[in-house]
Amino acid sequence: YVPKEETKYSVKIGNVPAITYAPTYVAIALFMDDVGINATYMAFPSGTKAREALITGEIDFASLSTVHVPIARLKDRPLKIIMSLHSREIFSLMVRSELRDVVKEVKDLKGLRLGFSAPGAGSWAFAVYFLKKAGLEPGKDVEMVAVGELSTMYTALKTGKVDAVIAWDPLTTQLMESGEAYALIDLYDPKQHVELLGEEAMSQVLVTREDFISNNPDIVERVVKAHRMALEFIKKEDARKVAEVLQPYFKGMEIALLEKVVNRIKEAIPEDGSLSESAYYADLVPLIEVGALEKSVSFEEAVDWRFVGRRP
Amino acid sequence: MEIRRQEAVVMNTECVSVEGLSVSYLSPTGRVDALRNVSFKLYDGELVTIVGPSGCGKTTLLNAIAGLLNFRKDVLMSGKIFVKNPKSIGYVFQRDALLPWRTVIENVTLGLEVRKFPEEKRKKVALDLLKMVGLEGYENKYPHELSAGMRQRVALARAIAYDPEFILMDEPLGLLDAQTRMALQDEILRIHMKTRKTILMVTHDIAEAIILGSRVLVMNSRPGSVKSEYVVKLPKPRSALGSRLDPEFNRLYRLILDDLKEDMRMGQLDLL
Amino acid sequence: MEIRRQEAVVMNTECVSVEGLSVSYLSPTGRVDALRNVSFKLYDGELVTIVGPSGCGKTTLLNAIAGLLNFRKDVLMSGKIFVKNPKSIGYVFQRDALLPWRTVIENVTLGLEVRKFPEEKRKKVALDLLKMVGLEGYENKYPHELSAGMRQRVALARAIAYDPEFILMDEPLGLLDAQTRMALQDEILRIHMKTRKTILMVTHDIAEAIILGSRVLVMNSRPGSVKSEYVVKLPKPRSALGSRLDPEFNRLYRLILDDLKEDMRMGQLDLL
Amino acid sequence: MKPSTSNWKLHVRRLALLMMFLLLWEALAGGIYPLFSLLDPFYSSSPSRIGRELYILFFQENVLKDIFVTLGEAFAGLILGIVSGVALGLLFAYSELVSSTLEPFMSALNSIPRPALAPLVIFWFGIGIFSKIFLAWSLAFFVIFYNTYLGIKSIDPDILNIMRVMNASRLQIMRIVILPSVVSWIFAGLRLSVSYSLIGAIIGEFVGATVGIGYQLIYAEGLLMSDRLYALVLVVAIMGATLVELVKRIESRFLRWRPEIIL
Amino acid sequence: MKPSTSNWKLHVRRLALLMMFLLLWEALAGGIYPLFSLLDPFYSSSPSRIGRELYILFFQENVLKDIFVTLGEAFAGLILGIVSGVALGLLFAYSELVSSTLEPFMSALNSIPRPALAPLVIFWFGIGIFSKIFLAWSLAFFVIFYNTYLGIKSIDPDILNIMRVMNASRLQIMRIVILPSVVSWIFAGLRLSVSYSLIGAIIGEFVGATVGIGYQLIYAEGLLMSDRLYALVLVVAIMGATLVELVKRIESRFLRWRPEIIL
Ligand SMILES: Nc1ncnc2c1ncn2[C@@H]1O[C@H](COP(=O)(O)OP(=O)(O)OP(=O)(O)O)[C@@H](O)[C@H]1O
Ligand SMILES: Nc1ncnc2c1ncn2[C@@H]1O[C@H](COP(=O)(O)OP(=O)(O)OP(=O)(O)O)[C@@H](O)[C@H]1O
Ligand SMILES: [Mg+2]
Ligand SMILES: [Mg+2]
Repeated sequence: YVPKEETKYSVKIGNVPAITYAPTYVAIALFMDDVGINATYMAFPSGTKAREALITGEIDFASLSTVHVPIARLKDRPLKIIMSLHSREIFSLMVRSELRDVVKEVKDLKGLRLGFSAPGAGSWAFAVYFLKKAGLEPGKDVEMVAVGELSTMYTALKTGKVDAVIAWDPLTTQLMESGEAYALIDLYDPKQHVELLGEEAMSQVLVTREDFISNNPDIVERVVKAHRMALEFIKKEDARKVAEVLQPYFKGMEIALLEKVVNRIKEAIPEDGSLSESAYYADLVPLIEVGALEKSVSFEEAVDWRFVGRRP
Repeated sequence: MEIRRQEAVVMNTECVSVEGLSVSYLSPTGRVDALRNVSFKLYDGELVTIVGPSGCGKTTLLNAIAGLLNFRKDVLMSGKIFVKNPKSIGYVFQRDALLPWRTVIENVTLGLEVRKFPEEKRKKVALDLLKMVGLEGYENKYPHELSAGMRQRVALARAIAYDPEFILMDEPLGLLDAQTRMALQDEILRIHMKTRKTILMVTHDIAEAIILGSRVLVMNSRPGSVKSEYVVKLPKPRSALGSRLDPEFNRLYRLILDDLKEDMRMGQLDLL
Repeated sequence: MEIRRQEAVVMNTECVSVEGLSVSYLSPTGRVDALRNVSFKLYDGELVTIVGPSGCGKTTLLNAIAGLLNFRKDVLMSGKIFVKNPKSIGYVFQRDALLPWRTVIENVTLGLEVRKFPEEKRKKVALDLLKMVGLEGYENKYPHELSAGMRQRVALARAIAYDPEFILMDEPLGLLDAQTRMALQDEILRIHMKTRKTILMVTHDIAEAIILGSRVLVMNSRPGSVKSEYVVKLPKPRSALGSRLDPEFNRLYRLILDDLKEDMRMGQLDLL
Repeated sequence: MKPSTSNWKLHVRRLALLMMFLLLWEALAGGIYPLFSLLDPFYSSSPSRIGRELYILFFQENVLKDIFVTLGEAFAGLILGIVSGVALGLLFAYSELVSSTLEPFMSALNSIPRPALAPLVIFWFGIGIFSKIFLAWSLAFFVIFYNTYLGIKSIDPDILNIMRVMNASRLQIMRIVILPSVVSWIFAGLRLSVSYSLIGAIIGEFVGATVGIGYQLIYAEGLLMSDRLYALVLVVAIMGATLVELVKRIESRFLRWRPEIIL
Repeated sequence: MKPSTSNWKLHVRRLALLMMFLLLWEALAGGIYPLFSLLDPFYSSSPSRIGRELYILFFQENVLKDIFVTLGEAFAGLILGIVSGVALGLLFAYSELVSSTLEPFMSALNSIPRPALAPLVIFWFGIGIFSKIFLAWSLAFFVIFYNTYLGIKSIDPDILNIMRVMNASRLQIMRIVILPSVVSWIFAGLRLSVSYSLIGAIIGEFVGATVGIGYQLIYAEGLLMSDRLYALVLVVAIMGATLVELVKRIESRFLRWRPEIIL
């Protein structure tokens, strides 16, 4: 353990409640104090709102999907990725169990309805990407429905209002556990990940503003440190223990389910949060390909690797 | 009470009978006994008038007979009220109660509309009546464009229009000038002669009460009750101007005025 | 016109003067000429009464003098109106216009409140006036709990309460029974004698007009104008009952009634 | 009632005001003299940027389709809201038993934040047009309901009495007295309901939509297109204002009998 | 005004209705006889599940703090809404020039879907308490504004006239006549505004929050906890109903002078 820091700083960290942000939760729960940070946590109903709050300076850090940073940079909002929190893309293409015999691969979705959260969000970009890869024209061959966040997504799938969804955890795990849906694409499966995106992705990242970095490099340093300790903790400890740490943030969720999800994502927790150029572009390509981004934003521009180091 | 119901015997059926009627208003500001133990009868075809001091319960009595007090929660009522044909009542309210969003003619035809008369029939009746009350040419005005007296005349026309068997009138001519008033008194007499409707009319004008009524009921106040009854034996046909010259008119006028004055002396207004 | 302004010469200052006043209402349903070329004067301390057929423009005239027509967009006015002290006017409206959410006493004290009198003073004045109009004990009732005549008396008390120099009255006693009415006529006479206020009063009761007024203005209708003026030479102090016995009263009564009747014959109501 | 010149003046006044506002905005955003710019045009946009976006929306992307879809949903919700609001308002006014018992439940229902209802709405109504109509209705209904109900309580009792004396049936009383009396209250409610039904439809489009202004709005928000966001908000605002003006036209027909008040 | 027995009966009636509804719900969700279950408890939840969740919320998680925070925001927005709504309503009623010119702009503003404003609200007000108060205000304001404005138009002109004759100042006319006359309209508006200010505060919390019912809702939704979602919605509904009942208590004091109408 690192000795407790003398001076304390107060920062605000926000995200959309999701287990893929486990490193942030663990960092807040266990390590922020040690590095001398007084962290206030803020919840947002969608990544776009968290991103807006970060841009306007209402919060100092956000754990976000990578997609938000290049989108913001193209609009001259200088956000910077300072650390990777997840080395797999989180999305899965889940199909209703009733269609198990009909839909065996992505191109069988032709004529059906696919739900995603909202246009402009990561799930939308990947929905389009998956379809295009399979030679389908989104909107034409497959009806694209914006169904909002997880609970509406779940309802829409279960009631048959959509036939498939681009889901993320805990929905993915829950659907698989209950057998209500099966995964047509599951990026937690290393094989599929390699096939679609390559070895590694950089799907969830810790983000702050450029001006915040230049004004408070010390604070950024400390927050990153706490996150790295959290990564280590999650990697090292068993899922049960991690789940127990997370539980206060996921009140009302069964510890067993939490444990399962932790187990599932553990694989994707990066060693040290270092920033890989190839992983970054792996995530960017689909976004550009589907037109969510007008043009590419270079690794150098989107990322500040001074705190965790860079890899090719 | 003076000579009682002499003409009454020649008439046959009771049209209205009120027996031991008491009415109290309950309100957050206290209870008010408006009527106590009021009893009287009206026979078919009679025109009876009521006079009494302000606030003695005349309007309350008319409302009770019209059945309107049943729609209130804050009223205590006891006693019996019989009305021969409660579905065929006309009522000229003291405050005109015209429907402000309806034109004059639409107000007058209200009762006919309720009784589902055809459009042209309604219009014809209404125009005749508006002419009678001197409001020709005003049929398409809205009530707020009329003077108070004009509104009152519209209300009178409205109550007669659908030809009810029994008409209650609460000071129907109170806001009219002497001249218009006499003209309409004659009109009421004419209608009554012709159709033999039963009419119960409240008025503050003792002369009007005598000229129109076959009987005059005098009420006293706090709580209100019928104090005396005067049978008016003026020759028929009567008229607003002519009947005034009859010595009987003068005799009754004095009697009723004294009767009212007596009440006043014991009552709330002791200024004379 | 009969003998003109004889008493008037002994009075000094003009309190109100109306010259060539014409008023028309413009409404979507058409234009109505309510007054045409009305001229008259009121001198300080006079009590003048107005009679005229229903709808001839009496209320319009009073509203014009009170300055209320200026607040309407649909009125065309021409001519001159002078009021000596327009800030000290009292007005008894024809429809009582009580504030329904205020109790009786709060209604009576309204003018005093506007003039920022202290609370106790207001209360004292109001209670005295309520006693005068026979409504002792009703001070905490709401207007909807009163009979029509009682409301009218509250409105009368309200208009007097703040001691205005000049009082307009639009049939202030129209809804009262003969007895209460006479009592209040005497009361008005008494107040007028004592305070020498200037009063302009509209009434439908010719007797009332004569007994109270030092002059009686008679209006005719369509469009309304002052047709004649009668100076009343009854001895003072007058009283509601006593003055009726004077032969002068009878003479004037006949004259004015005929005057009105004439208008009627040419006017809208041709039933007599 | 008023001559057309005054109407003409009115429009000029409105336009002048709008122009002034737009000019000021443009100036503050640096669109007129770039050095003088107090507002960051990213967040505050500027009339010229919004104008360009509107051009794109209308001439390149056919936003009209979205407008009509949203209008249709809002209109359906509004009509249902009026009908059910008036009906339930009447029921509440007629039956003391119903109203006293159910009143707290009504206010409870109206307090539910509609966006939080989204998962349930999808469950009940799917993601088609019905969920949008439902949300539009759920916002339009309560205003009409309360205004009808409370409007009835302020009817002149004497006018009810005259109908009773004439032996009018309940239905006749309703048609002849109650409905005309509450018309002014209903129209007061409509000014709000019209806007609310639009909002409801758009909130509905935030979940489960493929088309409509709401869909366009989340799209613009997701891709951080603030000019477009402003442009779309403007489109909605103009839609609302236009509809309310329409309602006022209709109202003035109904309330012609009422004397004008000048303060 | 009514004897307490009838009040007692009323509460029994309400409770009985509520119980019946809850029992039916529980039964349909299979909570009473598991084989007879028509509703999937995931999206329809059930009273017993909600009850358990409420227990957790109140006794293990101190949701009271969230309730008070949200209430505080809503209340602040409501008060501001009342004050500004009445003030602007008066201004509109007094000045024909202002009202005729600005009316369409008011309805345009009111038609803006508040949730879509989120990005702009963050920019203008941050995500502290002010953004919540602003949204609560933005919903509460318009109802009060329109009701005040239209209420004034239905004042009895004779009552205004009597004040003028008495030479009352504008301020006195406002205090003595106009405000009391529009009280019934304002209260009609309050029944809606109270609910809307709650909704506004919660939508404000959706913009980003650290505490409050909206914060709890975001969580429940993000983590797919439908029972908790229901429980929270219920909490909001009860808050709304309680506040509206409170408003009605106050209203009955103000409107004591008004005769009751029976249809
Ligand atoms: N709604 C009410 N609530 C309480 N008291 C009432 C109500 N209506 C009338 N009263 C009281 O009942 C009594 C009789 O009133 P009513 O209106 O019947 O008198 P009235 O004889 O018609 O008087 P007027 O000649 O002045 O019209 C009065 O004392 C009045 O105060
Ligand atoms: N607001 C209005 N709009 C249009 N016309 C009106 C309006 N008010 C009054 N009038 C018309 O003006 C004329 C005079 O009305 P006014 O009320 O002055 O009569 P009045 O002499 O007071 O009658 P009454 O004795 O019946 O009270 C009437 O013909 C009436 O129809
Ligand atoms: Mg009466
Ligand atoms: Mg008049």
